[in-house]
Amino acid sequence: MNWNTALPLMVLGSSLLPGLMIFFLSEEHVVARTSLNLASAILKIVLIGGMFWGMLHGHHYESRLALLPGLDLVLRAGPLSMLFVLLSAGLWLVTTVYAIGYLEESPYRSRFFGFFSLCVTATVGIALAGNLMTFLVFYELLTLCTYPLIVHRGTEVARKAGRTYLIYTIFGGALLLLSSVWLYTLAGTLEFTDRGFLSGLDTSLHPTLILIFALLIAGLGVKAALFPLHGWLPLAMVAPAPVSALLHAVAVVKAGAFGIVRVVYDVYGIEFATDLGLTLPLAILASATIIYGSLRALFQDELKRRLAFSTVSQVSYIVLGIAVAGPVATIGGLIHLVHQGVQKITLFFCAGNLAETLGIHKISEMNGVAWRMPWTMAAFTIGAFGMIGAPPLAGFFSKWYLARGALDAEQDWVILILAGSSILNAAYFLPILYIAWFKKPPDSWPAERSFGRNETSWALLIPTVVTAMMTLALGLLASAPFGLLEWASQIVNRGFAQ
Amino acid sequence: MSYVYLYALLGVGLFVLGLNALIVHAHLMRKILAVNVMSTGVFLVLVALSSRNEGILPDPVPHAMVITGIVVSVSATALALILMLKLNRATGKNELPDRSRD
Amino acid sequence: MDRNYWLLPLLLMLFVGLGYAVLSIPEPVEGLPKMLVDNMELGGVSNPVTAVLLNFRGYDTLLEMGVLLVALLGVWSLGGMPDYHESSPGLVLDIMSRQLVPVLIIVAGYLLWVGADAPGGAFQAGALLGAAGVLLLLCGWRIGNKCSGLVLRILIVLGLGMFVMAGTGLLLIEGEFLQYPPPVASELILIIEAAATLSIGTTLAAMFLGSRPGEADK
Amino acid sequence: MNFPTGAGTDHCKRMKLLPMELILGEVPWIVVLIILPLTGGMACFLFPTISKSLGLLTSLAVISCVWGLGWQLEEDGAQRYAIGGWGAPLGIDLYADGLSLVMVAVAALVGLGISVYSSSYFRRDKANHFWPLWLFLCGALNALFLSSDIFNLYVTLELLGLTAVALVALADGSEALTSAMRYLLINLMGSLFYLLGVAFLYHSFGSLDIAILAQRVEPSPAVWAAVGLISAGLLLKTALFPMHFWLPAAHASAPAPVSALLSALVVKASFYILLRMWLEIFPIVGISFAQLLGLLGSAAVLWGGIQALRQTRLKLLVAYSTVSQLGYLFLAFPLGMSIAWKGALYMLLSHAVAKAAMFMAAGNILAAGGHDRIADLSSITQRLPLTLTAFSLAGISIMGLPPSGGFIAKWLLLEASIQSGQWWWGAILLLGGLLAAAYVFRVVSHVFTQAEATHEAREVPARMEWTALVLALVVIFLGVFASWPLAMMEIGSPFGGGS
Repeated sequence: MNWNTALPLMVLGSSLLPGLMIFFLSEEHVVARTSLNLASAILKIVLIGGMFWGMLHGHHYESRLALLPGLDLVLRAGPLSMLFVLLSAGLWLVTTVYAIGYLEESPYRSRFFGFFSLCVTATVGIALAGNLMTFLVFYELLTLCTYPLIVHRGTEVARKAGRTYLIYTIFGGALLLLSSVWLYTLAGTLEFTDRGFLSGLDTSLHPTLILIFALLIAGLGVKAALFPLHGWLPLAMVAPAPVSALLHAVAVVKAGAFGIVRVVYDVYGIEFATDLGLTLPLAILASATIIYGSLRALFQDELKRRLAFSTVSQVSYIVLGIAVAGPVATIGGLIHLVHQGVQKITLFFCAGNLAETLGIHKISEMNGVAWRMPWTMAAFTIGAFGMIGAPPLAGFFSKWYLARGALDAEQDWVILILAGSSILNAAYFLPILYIAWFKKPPDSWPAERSFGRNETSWALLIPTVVTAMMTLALGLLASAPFGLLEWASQIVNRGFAQ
Repeated sequence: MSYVYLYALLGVGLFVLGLNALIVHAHLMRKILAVNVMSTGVFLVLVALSSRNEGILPDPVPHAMVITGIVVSVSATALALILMLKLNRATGKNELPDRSRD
Repeated sequence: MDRNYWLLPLLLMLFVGLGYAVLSIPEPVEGLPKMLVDNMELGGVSNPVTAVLLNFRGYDTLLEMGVLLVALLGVWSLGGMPDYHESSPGLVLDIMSRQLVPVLIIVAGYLLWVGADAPGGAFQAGALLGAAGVLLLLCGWRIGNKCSGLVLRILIVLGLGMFVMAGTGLLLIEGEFLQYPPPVASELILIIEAAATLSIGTTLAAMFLGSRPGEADK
Repeated sequence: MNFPTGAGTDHCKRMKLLPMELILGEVPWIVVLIILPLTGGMACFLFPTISKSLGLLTSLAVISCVWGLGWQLEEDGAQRYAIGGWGAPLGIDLYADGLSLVMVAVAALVGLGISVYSSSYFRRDKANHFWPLWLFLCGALNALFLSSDIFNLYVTLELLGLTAVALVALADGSEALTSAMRYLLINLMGSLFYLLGVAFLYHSFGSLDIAILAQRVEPSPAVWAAVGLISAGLLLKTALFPMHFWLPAAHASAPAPVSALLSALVVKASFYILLRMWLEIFPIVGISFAQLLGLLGSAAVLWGGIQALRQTRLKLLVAYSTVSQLGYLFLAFPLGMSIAWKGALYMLLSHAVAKAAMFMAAGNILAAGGHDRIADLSSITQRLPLTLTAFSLAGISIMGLPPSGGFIAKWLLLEASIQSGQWWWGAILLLGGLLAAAYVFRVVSHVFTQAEATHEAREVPARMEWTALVLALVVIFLGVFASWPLAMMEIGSPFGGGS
């Protein structure tokens, strides 16, 4: 048990054990709980940093536990997994800070933060999973520990949303289980490997493989909110804002998208998938979701619902990037995995701030709010422009690479999708900005809470601003050494034959 | 040797008759008796077949099995009878309520 | 009842099938009986049935003493039964029982003894003892409170207890559970049988009583 | 004094071992496992005042004996022990391989949990009756799992059945008496079917020993009749659909620890015999019967699940979930390959532990709130976080979600069903999982309501809450450290070679 085998486990444990401890803390132990939360979040980042450093110096991190004959639980650190791990760990820290501020004085906080930590544990597990079975284990675990967060408020609406969420995800999990076992019986292994492990199989099996691919996408598409499996996502809006942020930016939808990347790259292999003619349908599905999500978003007056449908559409950029099946497009998809996370979490933080501070839930109530909460709305503006894809913000690079990749892969129709969706993004974000900045504020807000000189409490404001800054930075430093682009291209090169 | 098989058949008959009574009759006393008839049938089969070939001694193992079985059924019957009495005291009926669920 | 419509033909079919199966059973393979005969002199008793019950398949009998005990436990756990026959027995019953009980006990003893080499044995003897007990209970005789406690319980577990003790002892001495050394086999068997007889008798009587003595009509 | 050696061990090897291992190796744990609980039961009967401590002590001792037996089996492989030194066919043999070991182990594990739970569940007067019966039931279970003689199995079945009935009747109220009565009749009927089958087998092949029968048996009308009778009797006791009608009432109306042991262990015993017979004697009966069993199993999975969904009382819901979960076990028969058997056995193992935890949790809720109406759970659940955690964790395994024993079992069965090209059994597995999720979350969702306690709750002993939780955690561990139990099953390869 040396560092190379221990570190992945420690990364997992750094949120698992605190999470379990938190359950046993009583409500009034605020200090203990808060410090435990922050300490573990920071510790996780430190550990991951160490792991990253080690990888750059050629270390190979892997933990194994024999589970079934021929099947192990595997945690392995690779470029792709590091991308997702860093994202979740980083955003977890800010979200924790935000949640601490958001949930002040509300009941059942120990339960909330306990499941919150378990949730991140599951996400990290998904990121580090070294084979499909391990992925499945953590994928289901994620389902189980997000449910309590969604129903946390305990209202009838919340429980209904939770029920819907379960129906969708448990069903998806069943499909995933079925397809994993099926693949295992065919291939005799489930280890994720660059360029997949299925291409060697006999051609007579190809129809079966196509069917299994469909099952896998269906199973993963539930969490990735692919049309028409997105139904649970807007309902899940009833959850507290930090949870929505987590669901949308970090954990659930990303788990689905990441899973699709894994399947296409490390199970089937992008080339083999293309040979089977699987990528085009996937691309079409993704495009449909992009357009559909944006269209639905247009007509939502409730801010969080609009953001939710925007998520439905934005997450599919990742899938689209993969499905276009060119190296450049894939880079676009991968960096969007990060960009969408950072931008969308910013937007949800802002929505949370508005709700907590002024009791604003609807866009129609946002007249001139920017002058009451300048920092928040500034952050919101940055996030929104990022989503629209305005240079030099992060979102721009995603779309840029997607577009170029599409051209390289001679799939020009994708350009139309991108253009169309960008217009729609603008169409549902710009009005908000206009209302917020240029309309005259009302005399009183729905439910205002005063925070002295500040527009709102620090715990809410700082994470918002930080993530907004990250959006800027990701855009400006995109092509810096060790920047996201270089990293992504490194991942991609492993997937394509030179 | 044929008469041996006749006894065995008789045993089977008792078994089936007991089964019939067990299913058809509602009164617990009858059910308990029915079970006893069934067991008698089984014992009869066991003992009868144990002496299929004349001459050499009948196989004692089934006899031992039957004695064991008798003790078992005596114990079971005792328990069943007490249960019936308790049930009668609790519900005033000597029958099992018709199973409502399923 | 309408269920008979499907029940009767079903049962008939069952009868026919089982009957056919019985008739189809072939001549016995000359396996076990022969082996028994060969081992009889090691068995310690000359009555094959007793030999099988107490020696070759003694383990069955051990568990079956357990069954008897458990049944009584069950009966007792159901709590008190009303004391039937409070009315004093008629003259006939009273006298008859006085005459009969000693005879029953003696016959029980005889059956126990003769069981070694002729039909008879612990169960028949125990049944007689039980009958004697039932007779006494019917005449309104009750166990004195001082022996209704531990003494009674000891009497009841005696059969199983003796069996287990003998088995364990033999395991330590002889090396195999319940392995009687041939020279003393008959004695051991007799002891165990005697204990079993007592237990069976007491248990049957106690079952008839229906409730733990002293706990009745609570 | 010289201890006997387990079958197939050679002294020269033993001499080299340390005394500790010498004892481990030389003591015939296989016998101790049977007589120890019986002795404990008698002791509890004789000295009711100390029965509680006696019971706990015995359960602990049994666990360590199982460990000893496991050690022996790992050393020397499967073990055959001739009682009285006669040996089959004349005498009775005990036999232990991976299959029996797993069964004995789960019985001991769950048994310990039940003992701990009961030690604070029963009032004094009930306890006096409970402990001896419970220990005899332990003895009966071990005797059953370790016997290799079909008539001896009959006796153990009866011992088991009568104790179980008596334990059900321990609960007050006519409902308990009724279901106990029905349970008793069903038990007797089942045993008699079994016994008649035994008679046929014995008179056809002149032996009662499973191994010898396995060699001699050949198709004949008598054997067919025997197979039919024995299976019918055992299926009735295992409550396979449609013969499950007696189970929910019996399991739901019994006292909580008794419900736990009935669902966890007792129904499994008759299934074990069936499995044994199937693997050793019945291979001749062919595929059609296996398909029938699989069909009934599927029906049980679906029907039990739907019924569980429709229940209004928690204990009945859990009981019907047992009906459903028992169905899974029978999906292995049509698949009939090594991993399928292992999957079924793993399902049995994890269901035993999970269901014990669930019934204990239900018992706690009942004890705290005085009722177990699912609709009104919210007010109670708020006050029993540990219990509800236990219920949820156990539920994960019942649903077959990772990480849990149920997931491993489901994976293996699914693998088998796809490998053998009989995918429809796999479909049943998944459907059953969805149903299970539906009824488990029906209960769990009550934790997340903000309803505050309406009426005062009675205090639930911490020991009862923790026992349920610990058992539930065991199920989770079964999902993470699966390789060890799976290796344990391999001993003596009861399921034949590879798949």
